[in-house]
Amino acid sequence: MAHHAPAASDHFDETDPHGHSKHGQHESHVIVGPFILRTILVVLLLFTALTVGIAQLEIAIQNWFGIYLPWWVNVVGAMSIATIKSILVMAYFMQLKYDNPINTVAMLFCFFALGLFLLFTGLDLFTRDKIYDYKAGPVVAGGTGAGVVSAGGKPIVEASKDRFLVKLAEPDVREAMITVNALRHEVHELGKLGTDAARQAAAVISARADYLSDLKTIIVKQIEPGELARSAKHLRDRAAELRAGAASPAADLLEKAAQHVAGVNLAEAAASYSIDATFATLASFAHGDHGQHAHSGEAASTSDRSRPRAGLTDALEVFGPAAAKPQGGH
Amino acid sequence: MSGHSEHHGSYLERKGGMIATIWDWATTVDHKKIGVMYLFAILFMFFLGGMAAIAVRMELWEPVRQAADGSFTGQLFRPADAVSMSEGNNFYNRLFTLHGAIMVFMVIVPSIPASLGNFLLPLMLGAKDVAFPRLNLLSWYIYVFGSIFAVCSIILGGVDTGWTFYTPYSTTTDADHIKVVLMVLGAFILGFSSILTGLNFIVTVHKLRAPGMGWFDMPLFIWAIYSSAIIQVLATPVIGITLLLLVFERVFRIGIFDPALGGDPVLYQHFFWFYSHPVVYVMILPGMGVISDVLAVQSHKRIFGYRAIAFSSLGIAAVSFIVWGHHMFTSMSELASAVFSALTFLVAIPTAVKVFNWIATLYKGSITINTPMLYALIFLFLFSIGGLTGLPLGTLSTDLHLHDSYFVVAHFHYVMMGGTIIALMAGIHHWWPKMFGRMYNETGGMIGAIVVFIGFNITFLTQFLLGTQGMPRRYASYFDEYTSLHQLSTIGSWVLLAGFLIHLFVFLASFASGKKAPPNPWGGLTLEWVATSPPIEHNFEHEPLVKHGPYDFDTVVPPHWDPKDYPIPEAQAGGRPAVAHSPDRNA
Amino acid sequence: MSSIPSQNASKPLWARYTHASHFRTAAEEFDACKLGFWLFLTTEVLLFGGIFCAYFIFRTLYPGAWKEGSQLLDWRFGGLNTAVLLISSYTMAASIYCFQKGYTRRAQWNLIITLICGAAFLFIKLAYEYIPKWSVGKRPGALFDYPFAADPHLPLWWSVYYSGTAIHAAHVIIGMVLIARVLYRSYKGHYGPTHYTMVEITGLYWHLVDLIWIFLFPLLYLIH
Amino acid sequence: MTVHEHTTNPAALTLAEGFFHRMFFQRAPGTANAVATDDMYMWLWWFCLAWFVFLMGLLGFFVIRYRRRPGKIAQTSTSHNTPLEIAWTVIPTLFLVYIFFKGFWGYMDKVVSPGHAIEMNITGVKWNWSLQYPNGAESTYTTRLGAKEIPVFYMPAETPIRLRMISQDVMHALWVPDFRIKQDVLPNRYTTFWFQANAPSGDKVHPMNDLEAKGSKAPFIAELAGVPYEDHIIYCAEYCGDEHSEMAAVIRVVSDDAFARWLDVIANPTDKSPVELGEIVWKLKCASCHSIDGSRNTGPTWKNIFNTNRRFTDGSSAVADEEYIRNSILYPARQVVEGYPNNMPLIPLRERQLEGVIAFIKSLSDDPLVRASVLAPPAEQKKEEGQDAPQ
Repeated sequence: MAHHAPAASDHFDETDPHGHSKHGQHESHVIVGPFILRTILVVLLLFTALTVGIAQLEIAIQNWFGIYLPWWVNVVGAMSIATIKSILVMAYFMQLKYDNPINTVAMLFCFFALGLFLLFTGLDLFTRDKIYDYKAGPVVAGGTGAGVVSAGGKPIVEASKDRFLVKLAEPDVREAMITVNALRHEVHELGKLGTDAARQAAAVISARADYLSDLKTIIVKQIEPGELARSAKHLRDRAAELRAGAASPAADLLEKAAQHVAGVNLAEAAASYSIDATFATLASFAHGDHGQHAHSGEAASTSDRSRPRAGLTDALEVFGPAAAKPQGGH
Repeated sequence: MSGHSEHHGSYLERKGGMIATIWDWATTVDHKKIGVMYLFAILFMFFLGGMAAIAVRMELWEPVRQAADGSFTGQLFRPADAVSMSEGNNFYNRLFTLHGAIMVFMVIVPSIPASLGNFLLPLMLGAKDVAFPRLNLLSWYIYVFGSIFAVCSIILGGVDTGWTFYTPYSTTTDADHIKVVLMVLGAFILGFSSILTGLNFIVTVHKLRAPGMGWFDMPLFIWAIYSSAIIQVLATPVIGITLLLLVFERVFRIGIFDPALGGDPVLYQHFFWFYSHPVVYVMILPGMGVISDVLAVQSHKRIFGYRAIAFSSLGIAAVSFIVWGHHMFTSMSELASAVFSALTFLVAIPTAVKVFNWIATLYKGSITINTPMLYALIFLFLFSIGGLTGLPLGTLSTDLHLHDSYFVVAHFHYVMMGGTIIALMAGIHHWWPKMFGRMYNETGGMIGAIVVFIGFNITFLTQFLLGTQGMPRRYASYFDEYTSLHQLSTIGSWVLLAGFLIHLFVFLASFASGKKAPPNPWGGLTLEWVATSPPIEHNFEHEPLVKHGPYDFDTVVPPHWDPKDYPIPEAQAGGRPAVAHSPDRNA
Repeated sequence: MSSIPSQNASKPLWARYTHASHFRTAAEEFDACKLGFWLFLTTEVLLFGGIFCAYFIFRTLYPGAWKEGSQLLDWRFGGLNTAVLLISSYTMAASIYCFQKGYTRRAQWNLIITLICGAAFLFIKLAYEYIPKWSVGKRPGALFDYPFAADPHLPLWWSVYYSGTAIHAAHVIIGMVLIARVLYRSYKGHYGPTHYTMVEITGLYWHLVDLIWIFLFPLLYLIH
Repeated sequence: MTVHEHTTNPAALTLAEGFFHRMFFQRAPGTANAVATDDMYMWLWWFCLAWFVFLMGLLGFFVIRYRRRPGKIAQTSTSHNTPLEIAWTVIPTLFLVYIFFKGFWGYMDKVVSPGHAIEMNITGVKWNWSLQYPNGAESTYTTRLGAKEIPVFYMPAETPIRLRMISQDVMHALWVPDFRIKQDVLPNRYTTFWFQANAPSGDKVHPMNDLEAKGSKAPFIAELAGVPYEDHIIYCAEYCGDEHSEMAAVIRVVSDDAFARWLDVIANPTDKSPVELGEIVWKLKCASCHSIDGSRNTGPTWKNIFNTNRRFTDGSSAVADEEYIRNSILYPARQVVEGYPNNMPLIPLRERQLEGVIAFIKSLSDDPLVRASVLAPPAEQKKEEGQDAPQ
């Protein structure tokens, strides 16, 4: 269908002096037309949608109907679609269909070698328990942690949880979290006012709250010493601006937020926004207490498909919706 | 195609002054020059690795043990300030790693394909060059670049991981990363050189055979190079990713192979040996190809079972991908061990077929005993020992005893050195006149070969016994009961060194005052003997046309030979072409 | 190649191209280049084979970690990137078609779109996946510092994820460099209906990048 | 289990067999499975030798018979001979199939232990082996290898033993050449090694301990006095670093009931002072890296470190008090002393052993007050040389 080399030749007749004498050059060249290419693109995009759809559908029927399909449905489905897609790309985009068959042979050899690699590696690793079952499993799930400085001789996931709990207990982290909760409260109050200035002020406070509550601020880097002061100053400046524009209720609330950030009345704020519950929830997640029943013993089993993230999100919502934002990447 | 070449001088002809000549060689795309540059680089690396081997053997002269008073004696290469056993041992560990890494990655893997292969493949196919000459030059520079990485690591103090870089030792030893990372990256880069060379050869064989040369008209050397090129292309990328992951592991501690982070060290062994076992056949197959050609030419005899040898090369290449597990019988699951053991025995079959065919080739031949032929016979002797001692290693019950002992050390030296290096020596002597246009001193060469043979056997036969008696490999010190065998082995290594020094002298003498070589000193029928010695820049004056098989000695008079001096058997001569097609003679 | 007939000097470079002297015909050269490059592609597939093997082994050994890990990725970004790469693959193929037909300008635009898609892929990867994840401690191996993991083998998942996608991203960058080179040379007039080997080779490389992603996407984002 | 019933009477071997067996193995096999392995190996030896002699004989004959002579040319012969080629493909294949199965059966005997085997735990660590007996006791006996003390593991004869092995750091491999078997010891999962040692055949008899000669109360040694024994060396066969070649241990086979009596005693060791206990722990687990005489080794010396200031690779420093020593053992990677590599393994010690190590380090201090704090009690408590296993 795409073999129209002779037709193409009259196009470049005048530019190629060897056009007729050296037909051999064009025999191996194949022109795959735009129609085929576009069709293939559309098919590929459809298949992409299909494979996503199947995966989402599976989750949906689990969540809605409680039907759990065996694990291989998901794997076989996704991989067969990927295989079809890759065959299409190779056959048309890469023109393997029209090419010298030796290229196809080379590719087949390659996949064959890859298959042997997977097969025989798996043959060892998956049959370790054939004689003594204790030879199969890892001695310490997640690794021994030996020699890992940051882990101090613990599995790395455990060590990371420990570090988090230590960090939660630090006064400035605690202070930041209380502040954020207080700020959220101010945003809520501003929402009730309903004026433009209030909305503006709410946006400013929200942005600060988002910034301070960002999980990475708490988990990864320590809050810098000047950070809270800078935030307070920022809020005060905005409050002054608003006051200049004669929007005093919103400005008052901004001022109050600035006070929160500056650390005034924190104890009161902590008491009124049940911050300790937030800590308890976060700590329990880090400990894996919530994960326990979801993963009880056999996280692998197909019957257990509840999503641990849902519970975690709930916990973080107490803390503030922004906190849930960065993780999961959306 | 214009078909003309500007001048007809030999490829070795100097282009102007010193600087111009060096520039000409450094930027050449001529496969012959690249092949020769590889040859000298590899011989230099062989010298480095060999010196490390001599040092290793010297170190093992005495069964160093720390004495009760804390002092210790006899450790020859101990740093002057070393105060503890472990520092002394550490030096030995870096030494054997150096020896292994240089010999494997920089000598044996590229040895025959990159030097002789580069030089001969286009000549034997009747082509002007390999398919991608610039790529060929690139792989040479990648080789140099990778070697520099490795040498840098040595200069910085060397690594003590062993050439296998087993995790988690390689990812946790040696507090500063840079040395291990440099060595691993060096091996990674060298892999690309290997891949590109192999790829180049495959395409050349497919596309650039001279008119009239079918697949079964190719010399067996080409078949062997082709088979090993397939392995190079399919296996080397896996070591690429393995070493890359090892670098990640080392620098970021990503933990795929690190048990401290939940990874699996045996998985690393699978990754590693998926490449490193097939690569054993990258090392030995070209050697087998050299032997096939040398045996046939030097006994002036049609090779026995051409197709069997050709297909056994492909067969070995295919089976080589599914036997890697026999390096891990002591760490794999029992089922996998059994399967890999069974598959390992498969590889013995095509190898045995080759040996039988070679011996059958000698039958009723007219055997010239000269240096290449002597080396070919030495190859058969040593390689047979290497192959047969593979049986107790492939057998599960005996392997559990012999694994990681000196028996293994001896076995793979018989195969790698007794096979590949000996075949390389055979090939260098066989094609020396073609490469450099000069003959070497035959007596000197034969004496060298015999000394090497004797030295080799003294060095490594003793190690079989050490292994069965229970001497583990990679030991810096040992029990007194092994002393005499170790000392014998060390003495053998000196004899071996002496043999190679004789060869060095013979080669230098050949450059200085060798006789000018005729185009076809041994009476070969393959196309490289049609070209002049040394060949001209584009190999042939005219594109050769192939009218006979590579080993039709009983029907064809070799090119450049006087038919009077070379009567062909009456029975076969009737009605067949009596003179090889030799364009420059006919023209 | 060294001696170009003077009467051809007015013609574009591609029309003046003669094959290298060790080949018999240009067709043979083209064929050889393609075979050579396909062999190179096999090595690339096997290079990624190591990652696929690690994935295969650890997914079977620790399915809980893989399930949790895939849920921590957002299929929308993966899907978007898949679409971006597929479109770029199409424009790459279309560009070859345009060169074959002599529509140089259109071919160049196709190459530019391909480049933009490549850049978009990297941007999405970096801005929406790597940076947000890395900064909350979802990192490989010993760097892992995310306190809410349920499965103890989660760091392994991130190791496979980062090494696989990082090596793939490196290939995207190499592919973009190759495409930029082809684009530059096409402005110089190197490619036209009788000579476009390098465009085709570059295209093959770019399609391979796509091919790898076609497998990485479901493996990382969809299989749970 | 199908352990082959072999007679190991050397007199039953022919002269040649005896010669070659001795040439290859030197020492007699220590288990029935090892006897089977030797038989397999010797069978392969004769098999390979026959092939080799046949091939090389043929080669030599052809080279001499068909050497190049003036006026003589190569004779024509067939380029191939299909029946011959099939024959020399099929016949070796049949041999190989036989060899595989023979090796496979022997292998299964060597890796599958009988169900009633006694399980013991072996731990490999850079560069030491340690063993835990089924009753929880740890072997505390050592013997000298050069300057290094290597552990001695007492084992009952003619009883199947299954060793469950784990490594604390890198990979090691346990090789007992006399048993003709080795097995890798991995850091992340268990591997096994089983054997059933033959009864001690030599005339070596466990000596009286010199402590006993001094009249000291050492009942656990007395249990073994005069009992015949046989030693088998354990090697590490997987390269593991600087002292890879020093990582040895001894399996000392004694009779079944002597072992049982001895085991009862070591499970309830008589009271030792913390310093003595610490010294035992040092010998068994620490001595390969830490000296006690001030000399530098892989790790810092213990001589006189108590209460001194330690500088760490991260620039911080601390005083080496009890808490520091404790933390260094429990979390070896946290604080690494400047100038030393971060390669100390995690060595699991029980609370009493930890205290012992701390006390032992204190006893090595030059400060008389520090020493006095652990060596204060009366003279009979003072350090003794009694932990060495008799030579």
